[in-house]
Amino acid sequence: MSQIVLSLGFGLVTASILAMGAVGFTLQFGVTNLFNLAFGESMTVSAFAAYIAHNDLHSNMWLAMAAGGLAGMVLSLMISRLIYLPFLRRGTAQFAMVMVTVAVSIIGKNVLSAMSGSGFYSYQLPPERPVHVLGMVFSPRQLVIIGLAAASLLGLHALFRYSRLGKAMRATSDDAGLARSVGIPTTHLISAAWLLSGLLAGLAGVALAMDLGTFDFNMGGNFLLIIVAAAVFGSVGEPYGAIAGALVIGIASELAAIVNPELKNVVAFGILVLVLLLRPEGLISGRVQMRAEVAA
Amino acid sequence: MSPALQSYVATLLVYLAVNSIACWGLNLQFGVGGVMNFAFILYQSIGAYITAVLTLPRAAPGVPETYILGWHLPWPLPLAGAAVSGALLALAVGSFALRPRRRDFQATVMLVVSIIAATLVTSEQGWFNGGQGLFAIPQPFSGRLNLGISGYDWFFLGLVAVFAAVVLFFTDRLTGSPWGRRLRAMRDNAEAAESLGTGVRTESLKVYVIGGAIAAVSGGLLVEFIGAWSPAAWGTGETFIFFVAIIVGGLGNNFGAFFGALLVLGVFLELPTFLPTIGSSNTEESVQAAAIGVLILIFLWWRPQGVFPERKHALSRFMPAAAPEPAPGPSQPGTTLSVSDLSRDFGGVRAVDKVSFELLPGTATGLIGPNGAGKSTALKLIAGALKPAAGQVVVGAVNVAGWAPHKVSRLGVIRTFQHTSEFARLTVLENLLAAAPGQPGDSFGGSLLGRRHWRPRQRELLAQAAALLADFQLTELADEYAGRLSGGQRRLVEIMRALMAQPKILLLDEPMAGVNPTLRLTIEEHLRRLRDGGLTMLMVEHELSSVERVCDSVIVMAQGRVLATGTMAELRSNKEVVDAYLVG
Amino acid sequence: MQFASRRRLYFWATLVAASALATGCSSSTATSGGGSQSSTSGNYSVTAAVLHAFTGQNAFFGLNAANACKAAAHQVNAAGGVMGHQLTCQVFDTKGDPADAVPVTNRMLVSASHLVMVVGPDGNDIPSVLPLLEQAKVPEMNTVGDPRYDKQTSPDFWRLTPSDSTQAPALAYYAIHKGFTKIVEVYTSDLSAQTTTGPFRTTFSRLGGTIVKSLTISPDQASYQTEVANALAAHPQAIVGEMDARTAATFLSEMKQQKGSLIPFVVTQRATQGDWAPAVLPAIGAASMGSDIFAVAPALSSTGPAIAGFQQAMTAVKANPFQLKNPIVAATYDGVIAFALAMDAAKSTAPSAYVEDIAKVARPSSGATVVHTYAEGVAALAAGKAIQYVGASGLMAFDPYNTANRPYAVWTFNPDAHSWVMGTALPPDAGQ
Amino acid sequence: MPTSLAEEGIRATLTVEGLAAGYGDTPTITDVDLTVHRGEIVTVLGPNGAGKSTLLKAVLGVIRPMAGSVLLGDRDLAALRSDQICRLSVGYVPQVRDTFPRLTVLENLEMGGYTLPRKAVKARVEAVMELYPQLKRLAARQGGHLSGGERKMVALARAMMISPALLVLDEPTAGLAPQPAATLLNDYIATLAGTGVSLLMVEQRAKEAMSISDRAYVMAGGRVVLHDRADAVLARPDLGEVFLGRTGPG
Repeated sequence: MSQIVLSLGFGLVTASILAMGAVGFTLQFGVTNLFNLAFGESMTVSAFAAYIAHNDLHSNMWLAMAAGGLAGMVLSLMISRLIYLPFLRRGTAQFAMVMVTVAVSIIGKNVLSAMSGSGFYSYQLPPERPVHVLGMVFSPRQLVIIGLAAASLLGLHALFRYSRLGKAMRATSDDAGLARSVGIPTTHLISAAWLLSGLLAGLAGVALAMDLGTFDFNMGGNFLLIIVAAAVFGSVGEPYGAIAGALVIGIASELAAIVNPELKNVVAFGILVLVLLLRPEGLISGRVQMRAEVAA
Repeated sequence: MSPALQSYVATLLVYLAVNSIACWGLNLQFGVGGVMNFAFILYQSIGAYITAVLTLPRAAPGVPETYILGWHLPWPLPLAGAAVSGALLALAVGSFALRPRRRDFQATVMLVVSIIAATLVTSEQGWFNGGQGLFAIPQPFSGRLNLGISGYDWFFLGLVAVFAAVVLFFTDRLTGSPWGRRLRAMRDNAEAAESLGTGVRTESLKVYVIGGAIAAVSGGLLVEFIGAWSPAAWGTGETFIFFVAIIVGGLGNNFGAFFGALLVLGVFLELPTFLPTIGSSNTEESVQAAAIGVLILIFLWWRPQGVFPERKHALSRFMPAAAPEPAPGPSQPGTTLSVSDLSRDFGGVRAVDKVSFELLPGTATGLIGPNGAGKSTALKLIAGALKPAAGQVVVGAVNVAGWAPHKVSRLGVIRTFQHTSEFARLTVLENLLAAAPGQPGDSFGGSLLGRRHWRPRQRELLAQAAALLADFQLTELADEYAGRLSGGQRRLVEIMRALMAQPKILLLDEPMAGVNPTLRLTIEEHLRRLRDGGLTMLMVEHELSSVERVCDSVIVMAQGRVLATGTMAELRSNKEVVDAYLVG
Repeated sequence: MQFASRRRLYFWATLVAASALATGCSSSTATSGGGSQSSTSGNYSVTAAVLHAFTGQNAFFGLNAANACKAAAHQVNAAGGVMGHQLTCQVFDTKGDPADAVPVTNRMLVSASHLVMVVGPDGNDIPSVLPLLEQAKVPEMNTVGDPRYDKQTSPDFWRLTPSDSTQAPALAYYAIHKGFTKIVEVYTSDLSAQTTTGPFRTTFSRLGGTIVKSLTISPDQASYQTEVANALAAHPQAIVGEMDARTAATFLSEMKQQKGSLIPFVVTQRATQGDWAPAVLPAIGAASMGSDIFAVAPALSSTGPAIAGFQQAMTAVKANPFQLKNPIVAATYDGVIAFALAMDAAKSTAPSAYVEDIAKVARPSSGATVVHTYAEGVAALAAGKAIQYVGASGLMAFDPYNTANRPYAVWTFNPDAHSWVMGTALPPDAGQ
Repeated sequence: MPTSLAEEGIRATLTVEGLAAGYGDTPTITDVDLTVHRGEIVTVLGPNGAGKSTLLKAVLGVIRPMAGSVLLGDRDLAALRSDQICRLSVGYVPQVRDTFPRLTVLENLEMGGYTLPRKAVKARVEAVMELYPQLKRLAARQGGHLSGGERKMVALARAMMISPALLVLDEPTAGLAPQPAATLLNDYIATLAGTGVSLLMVEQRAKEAMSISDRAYVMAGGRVVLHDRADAVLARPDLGEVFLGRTGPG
């Protein structure tokens, strides 16, 4: 029993990171209908940006994380404006768009590899005294990551619920044509969604790099699939579904580790396959918006 | 050539052949069938593993190597086993991975399956010796031939070339057959294909299984050549290399797939190693890989159809030139369609509310009413595109309420779409042929029997199509891609396509929208002739003059209900009906 | 149509031009072994091909082997080359993929001029590459641990480091020796880990130890918290096993975070590979890295002219500092020199002629002159003496199946010098 | 408050001249002239497919006119996107997809006021709620979960958020039962004209629409076939034929 509680706690840490990533992934899907397989590279770039801020410029780790978030935003906006949008405007088919994102991912990963070499990087954070909470064990940093994830997801919730920007983004995602007719400049709102998704990618990337201890150019790519899995699990485009997906996959894989750590992936992905078997469009079957409207 | 150089050349050619086979398999799945198989490398791999364990003898005790089977079968049985295993795996995976309708969702599921499989194969040492993989797999006939160093490589190249030729012949036959046409139609517009009797999930599964078997054979040949296989040989990323190959080469074109295999796998991955070293070895490799990414972007931007685009199947030259036969009537008389208490709601709003009517063979019925009255919804409910909440749809004596659209259409209930739904990358003529049922080559087996098997029937159909095209004045455009036509022309294609489908009950959703007045008359003429030939017809149309000219009786719907039924003249004097239009 | 065919023409033209360019450049790929380039004109140089993964997760194999080869070539060339021929090292990337390795190997056989030996390949590639090398009769040297090669009979296969089947007993021996009788066994589910676990279990329980828990973990996970908790819950005296660099970094840092400190980790020679310390050190900190990690890896001569020559040559080819004290790099370096000496002994650079002499020049035998450097060896051979080469990696006695079974030592990490330091040498038959 | 053209007192709010528009390369409507004066309700009638919706889309910048001009006051709308046109004080109530389905009613209204200064929105929402008191009860419901009549009211209220100079309504009563349709037209739309807003409306329920309109245009086959005062149009005996099967009035 106590082991299950313990693992729940560990799963919570993983789930927090996954949730930030999955919500970021699902967010830009919701607004742009694009299955962005280059999302992982945004995470890696952010982890490196934070590395430069923390290890080279000696900033505080949390400031460095902010720098990582910023890097994620800039990169995300750049990729969407320079590559994805032109392709979408051309009316590139859905399958081809997936290949476009794959190409961007390949380019990103290899440019990173050429720049960083094959070595490993680490924030070299000093050890901390573990904290016991309700039978679970966390390091203070992990508590901060959980808090940060909770805060950013709540912030996102608040943004979408209470701010004009957030509501306008939801309106754009709901019906871009109608949004334009009430005076919402939808192209700017779509950029805002990319920025936000980049920010989440950045935070998730830095948090993941912190949690892993060390990272290299491959980090984001390695974890992309589990993030996509969480997003697909909760129906792509549905932020709350993505959070649910992150929690299920994060916790399930830790619980699986109690029984057979070798099959962590198999269990996590097996759940995904099962969900898709029962509900082919994911947990919350969202309506799928026409991409053409976004491109127009 | 020195023996070493000969070996090298032979090796490259073997790889080219093996990769071409794989690319043809993927091209069949994705280029022809539209199935985005992101687990492709898994099928190559299962073929390699199964070939290995069928070739190898049972693992000797004491040797630190474990694997299943170990049947020590003579060549070429292991390859046959590989094909079967690839097909079975594809059947298993496809039966659930093809469930989501969105193709990128399907792709994600397949990617996930591929990763799960890699994890399992690596950790389950008992299957294929885990992470270390299998080695010392004997090459076919290697003990019995004495061909020298490079001689065997040439011999093996010969073997692979035979397989490649067979696979090419086989895939070309499939692609060029009526069945291949059906698959391409499904690729272009799944919904429309479904309305013409294609079971999209079943056909996708078939092409997935065939492609899986071909991929497995390619893997089997590869493992016979290199003698070893392990998880390191099939990283998930390798799938994308195959995708790059067929996209660059040209989707739907077997020569393009071959060229892609040559370019991406042969030239692009081999060539950089000849380039002078810049920086560290790692940097150099990264730059090369990044260049592959750039290549993909360049191709998708400037030449999305690939170097060798899909070949246009220009069939007009086979059409009988002179004296077109009279336009086809339905081969069998129509069927009674009776609808009773049909209902469906959307989010609390009753779109169709207890609608009942009966249509008899040889009659044409109009379905009119103000916008939002539920006319199109009713049509979709009859055709199976939407599932009714309640009520019956009886075709002849069969209640088809809740049936899948392709099953309904196989009873002869053919529907056209409100928004044009042509198969964009098929020619006009192919659009017509794709709809015709009862083609001997319109199945996996039939397509394999070759042209001689299905050509007679196709000739008949070509004659029918020629007559239709002449009537609709589209003969000139027979070989044009349907996607390139104007809106009105596409509408005509859709109507001709529906007529080719030998309907017993024809459901038309605004057939006159966007059609000029002259052509309207032609369409009306056709519809009348079909009606007189015994067809049952239901037509949703806003152009009431056309309704009047074609339809015997007219059903008026408003707010989901049937408001009135009668001839147009009767309705015009019916106050309630006029009010429905004027008042609501 | 006209338009399309013209485009097609451009395409082919570009393709042809590109391939012409490629063939033109292909002759310039050989990289020199560094050092003195005193080859007399008209005399050709001979090639050692470094056939390894240079990209992907196993790229460090290639980087280690390439520098070892270059350093050895530097030594050989400084002493006048092999029978007057300069030795050069040329790199071929297998990408760590057995399927990709085959055409690469064939290309190597074509393009390497006067190919006399192959350095590599690694465990992933050797199953598909070895048959080609046997066919071409080119001897290769490797450091793979795969026990399937323990009884192999190919004359072209030369394993410079012991099999995993002897490493595992050494691991068990050391754990018991250190007093760790109650341990948790942790392996990542990858290639070499799987070959170690079986023999380890047998030996460890034979020596009286208890494995309280045995975990096989999947590599590249976001967290191993549960696995760590699981391991710690069994209260072991030590963790024994093998993990790749990335997994070890995450696993150990999480252990440190949960427990506040590390429990001793007795790890295979995987830890001494180039990527391990750079990944793990920052994750767990210098203090833990120095005091809690014990790597059981082949022993290296700690002093003497052999190691001095090795380190001097490595420095000359600008090798990474950690490679200077790495047993695998040293073994590879010794392998290249032993092969070169075998050529001198056979008075031929033809592989078929000198393979017989590889074992002879390294074999301990009465009456043989022990030499520590290539120059000494050439001089002794010139004087007509039988030699025994004892290089930087110490004694390299090949068994009848061409595996050099060497003694193991315990290596610990010195954070200040940023390198592994050899400690206690284990008896040659440790755990056997 | 944005300076609305209504306040500037320009006589004709909307002037459409020689307009041709459509999809692809063939125009669906040709040579359409139309004006809406300040405070006027102008209704466009016509059978399905007559080109009414196309006309509205061209006016609103959803599709680009192929020929002719669309002037709001003296400002040419032809080159503007729909979000820019909205900022010129043009409100729009679409026929279908008229509300944001996953936004609450309150949020729908707030989005209607997107172009207003932030501070003004709250007051304006309250003002609009006063106009349509039933909305208070529905404020927290999602747009997609409303009945047709409620949704239309929300759409109308949302369009009123900017106090538009011109309000464009595309078949506001389509799909509504007679009672809610009548309420919508008589109680909500008719009263708007009194507030100084000009209305351009496409409607199928000719009788009821005429009763609240000042003038009407009848379209058929992509052209304006009849233009007169509303009561005069309704009095035409051949009106039914225009709708049910003839392509033009006698």
